[in-house]
Amino acid sequence: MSARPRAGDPAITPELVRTHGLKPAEFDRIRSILGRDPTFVELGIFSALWSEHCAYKHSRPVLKTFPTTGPQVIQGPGENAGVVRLGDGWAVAFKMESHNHPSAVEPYQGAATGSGGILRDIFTMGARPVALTDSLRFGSLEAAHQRYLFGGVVKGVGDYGNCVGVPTVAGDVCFDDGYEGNCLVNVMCVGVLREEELIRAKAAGPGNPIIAVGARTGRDGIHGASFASEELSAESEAKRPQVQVGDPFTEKLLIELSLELIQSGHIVAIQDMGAAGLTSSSAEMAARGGVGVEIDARLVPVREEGMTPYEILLSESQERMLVVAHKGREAAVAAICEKWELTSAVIGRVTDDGMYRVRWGDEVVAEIPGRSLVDEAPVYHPDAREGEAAIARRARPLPATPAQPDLGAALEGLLDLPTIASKRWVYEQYDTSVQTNTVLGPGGDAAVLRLRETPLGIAVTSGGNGRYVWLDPYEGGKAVVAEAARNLAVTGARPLALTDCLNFGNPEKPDVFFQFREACRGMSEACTALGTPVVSGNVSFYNERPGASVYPTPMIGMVGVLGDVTRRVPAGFQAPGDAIVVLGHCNGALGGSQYLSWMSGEVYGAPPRVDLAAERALVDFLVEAAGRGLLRSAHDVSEGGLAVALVESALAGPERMGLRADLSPLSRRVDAVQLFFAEDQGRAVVSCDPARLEEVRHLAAKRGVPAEAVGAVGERGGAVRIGVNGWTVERPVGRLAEIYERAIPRRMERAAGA
Amino acid sequence: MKVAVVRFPGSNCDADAWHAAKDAGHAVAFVWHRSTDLGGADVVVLPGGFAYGDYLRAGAIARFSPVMKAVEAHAKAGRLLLGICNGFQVLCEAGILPGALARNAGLSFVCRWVTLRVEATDTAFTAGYRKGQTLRAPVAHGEGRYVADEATLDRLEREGRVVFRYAGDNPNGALRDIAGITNEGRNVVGMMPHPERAAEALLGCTDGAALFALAGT
Amino acid sequence: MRWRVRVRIMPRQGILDPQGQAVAHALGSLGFAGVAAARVGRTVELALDAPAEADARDAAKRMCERLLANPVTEDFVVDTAEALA
Amino acid sequence: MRWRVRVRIMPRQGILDPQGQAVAHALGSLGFAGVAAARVGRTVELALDAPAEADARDAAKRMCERLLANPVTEDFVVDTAEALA
Ligand SMILES: Nc1ncnc2c1ncn2[C@@H]1O[C@H](COP(=O)(O)OP(=O)(O)O)[C@@H](O)[C@H]1O
Ligand SMILES: [Mg+2]
Repeated sequence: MSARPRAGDPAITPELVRTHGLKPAEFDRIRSILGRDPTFVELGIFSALWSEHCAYKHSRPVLKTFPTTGPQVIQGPGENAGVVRLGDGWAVAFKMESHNHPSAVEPYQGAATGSGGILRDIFTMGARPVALTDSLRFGSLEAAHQRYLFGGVVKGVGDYGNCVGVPTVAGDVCFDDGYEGNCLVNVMCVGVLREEELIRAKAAGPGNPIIAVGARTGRDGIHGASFASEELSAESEAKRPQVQVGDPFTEKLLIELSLELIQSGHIVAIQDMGAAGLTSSSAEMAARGGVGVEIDARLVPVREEGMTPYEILLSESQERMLVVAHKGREAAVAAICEKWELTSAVIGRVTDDGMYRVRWGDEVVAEIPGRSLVDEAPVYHPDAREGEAAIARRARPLPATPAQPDLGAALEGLLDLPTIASKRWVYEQYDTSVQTNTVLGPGGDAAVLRLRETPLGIAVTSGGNGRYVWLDPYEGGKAVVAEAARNLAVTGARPLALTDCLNFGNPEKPDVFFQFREACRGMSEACTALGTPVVSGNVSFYNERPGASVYPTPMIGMVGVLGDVTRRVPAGFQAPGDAIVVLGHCNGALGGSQYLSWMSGEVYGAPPRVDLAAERALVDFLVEAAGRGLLRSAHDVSEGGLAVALVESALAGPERMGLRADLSPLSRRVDAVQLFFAEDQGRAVVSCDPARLEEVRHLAAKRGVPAEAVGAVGERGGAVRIGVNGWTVERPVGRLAEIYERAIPRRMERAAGA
Repeated sequence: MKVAVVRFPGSNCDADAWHAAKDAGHAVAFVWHRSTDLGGADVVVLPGGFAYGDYLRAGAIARFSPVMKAVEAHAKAGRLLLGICNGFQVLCEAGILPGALARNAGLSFVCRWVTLRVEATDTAFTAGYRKGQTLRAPVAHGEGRYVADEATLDRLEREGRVVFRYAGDNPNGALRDIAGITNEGRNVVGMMPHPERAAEALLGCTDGAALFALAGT
Repeated sequence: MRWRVRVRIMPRQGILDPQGQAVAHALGSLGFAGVAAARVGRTVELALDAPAEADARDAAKRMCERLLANPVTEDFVVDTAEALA
Repeated sequence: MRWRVRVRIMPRQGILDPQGQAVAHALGSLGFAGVAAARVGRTVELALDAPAEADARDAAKRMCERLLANPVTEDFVVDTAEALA
């Protein structure tokens, strides 16, 4: 029996194929797989599973080049999340995901459902979510619409995570014209599990029941996966009703339900119905297990009357899970669902014929060889060519630095940039301490959570500098990985592995694909050098509007481990009189820096080069120094350069302390502006008890890390005094705090408008 | 003592309260909201979270959970009852404590450390503190602005039933800086801040631990 | 018979309505002149089975008293009741 | 002339309304029979200065489009406009 069109189905015309985002050649391939024309339902299924979002058609060959293995890796890419060993039988599952397009259209729900989706990816592995992070990119806050997007996204991330009781502990936010028109919303979730409780989303056992659990299916988000696989346009604005609404309360119940189901031993596999809903979850589970499935769409609990099988299969209603149970355990599964007050229904079975079959009662509405949906998706090798403009941008010489620089005005100007300024306005809307594991919350470089009943700490960070990648994809790719590792290491954590979210423009444009390929090459090299394989990730293409693509932005979420969480190192100065030490080389890199764009209003030049061996040495030094209890504080040097890092160290402490520092000894080769604001990689500002300064120096020398004592922490509420080559900037710490803390709230107090 | 931590669908600080009570040396058990029996607990804790998603109003739906009859009886019998954050909201909605918790004046969810002044030490939960002592604890809520009519507020003050006040930074616009109150019998305390998150040195502060020690019993 | 009953629940006079204030302020800064004040409340729309309109209204009133409105902070009115198909 | 204009903003048909679902469910378990469905929306009550009722209504409509309602997830109606003292 083969699938037949249903009465009322539209005819399969070239136009219908086109609106399903399928190319003519792809349609031919579908016909040859089926040996006939697809039905409307089948067309919808192929459209979803062969979309960029599900099939990685343009990115797969490049992603294969990432290092993905290591002794710490339990599960690499290919599952709902990557899993890495922590020690003592404990492991972490983590993954990051983008929700850019939905957030650009509806910031609150777009961001909220992004959080919901990534949480489900984690607890379906059998891990309890313990932390969320969010990395966000918007255009300038001077525009009312950007304030609307930023405000809505932050509220969406917050409301969802707060309600489910998972702390949002880290993240980053940049505001740059390079993201006007297409904001980026990337959310990472981290979960904890016992190694033996890991469960993979692999259907098995012909005859085993397939059960839909959680929210009922409505008409929301039909074709969201293909929506995420095209450029935003007036047409896609008109597709707005596709945006889904999240229900974090149901999600919270789903977390508890899923973990209980996994522990009960009644189930074989579990997966969330995310992008492309029931279709992709069932097809992917079947493909992983090498089995067939048969689903009766009429048995799926629905929210609205009159839904067609097409709609039911492609709906992206949130907070739904698909479970494969052991035969005969249906009632036991139903009882657990009932305890958590969630709907469940047996909707199909695992089969042994390898077919992906959908029924509507007695009718067969789709019948497709299962493997073809997942494994035979088209793969493209697009042209890659760097754009002339990009080459010129990078080669453009930087202006000579002024002979009489006003370093104080520049410092205040940089602290007032929303990209650099305090993100307190953001993270105070997030519950950062629920679950009582947060040892270091937001405000430093990475968050640290304790792992209860063990001595271990888990460090998490996320972010990525899209400017550097825009200017030089290869160096920029290295830099995002290096910065993530550094952000972990300053807390004392050993970096373990990473997840990524690769946000790029239209891959069919050669210059965009060049950015993608080169950024991935840089990332891969950095991963290898730093020993941090890629264990999960996500690609988001088509981040553009007609005429412009966003900055190519590979976002990194990285996880590290502290053997002894009590040794964690905070970012802020702790005690007056402590010695301040600058680690790393000062080469004076101002290309693509915040200083340069603050001064000139433009982004150009060659970004800082990353010396991976030096990064590795710095990471090793920081981890060892923390483990030996040598450091009172540590903060890496990133956007804004050394002067900003020093001020941030002063502001991040329990009480704001002044400081005295002279940067002149750091380098004779670079000038005052460069010493203050260059964004050379591989650097950190640390403080220590003066009595241990020699030990710090000694260890740094052993590791080959340049270490220069530049001054001392000052009094509480005192002055920040930074000198260089005879110039001195001096400001009360309270004044700098005011600028740094008020930069974002001051702008957000102006009206936002859709 | 025997402590029962009630779990509503949507509670999310239940485990945190459990640990804080456990660390204080008590025998702690969870009670599911459908239960009508508190298992002979001496102390009942309604923990933080978003019971029933806080849909409609925080605590509005949860107060009708089956377990709440037993909780009311427990309170009426003069036994100890603590509502933290969402638990405080449930207690007000249920009329076990007067007043209501309205949307924060700043309209946003707010999570940060605040300073509290202990105003009443004649409850079992605050007997371990000195009157006027200041404590630090995090708040994490979107609807924490304590409101009541003037007569009720005056009465609370007169009877010494304001247990905690925000000192300096009032994060939600609560009237008269009220962060926590008690009932007439002083056996029920409701508070918006989270003492269970401030009960361990590793987490930065131990000021909240004394609340779970129940020195006054 | 099925009725659509609409109840309106507004912040009580004298209770601070920060949402209303924020709306009034935002409207002003978006350039809408003449907004003297704004208040934000809730509307609950119920599909109710009841023999007659009076019963439907009465039921809605009891629902407000019991659950939908908090008397400490809110006032309610049963706004409309209309027969549904 | 000052007007009181009331706008009602409700979740769009077909869009998930978890709050409405929770309310309907809660009313049912409180023993209110006959609640077939509930939806929860917002009411914004504006005190507006405008020359005539039509202007007041028109202004309210533009405010909804601009700020008060979210066109992606909500529908609005300008419900009543009445002259204030
Ligand atoms: N979106 C966000 N969510 C949560 N925390 C954030 C967010 N943005 C920034 N933060 C926190 O603010 C602090 C400073 O951020 P940032 O300046 O980006 O740090 P870094 O340069 O070290 O990555 C970090 O602790 C970060 O976790
Ligand atoms: Mg950093």
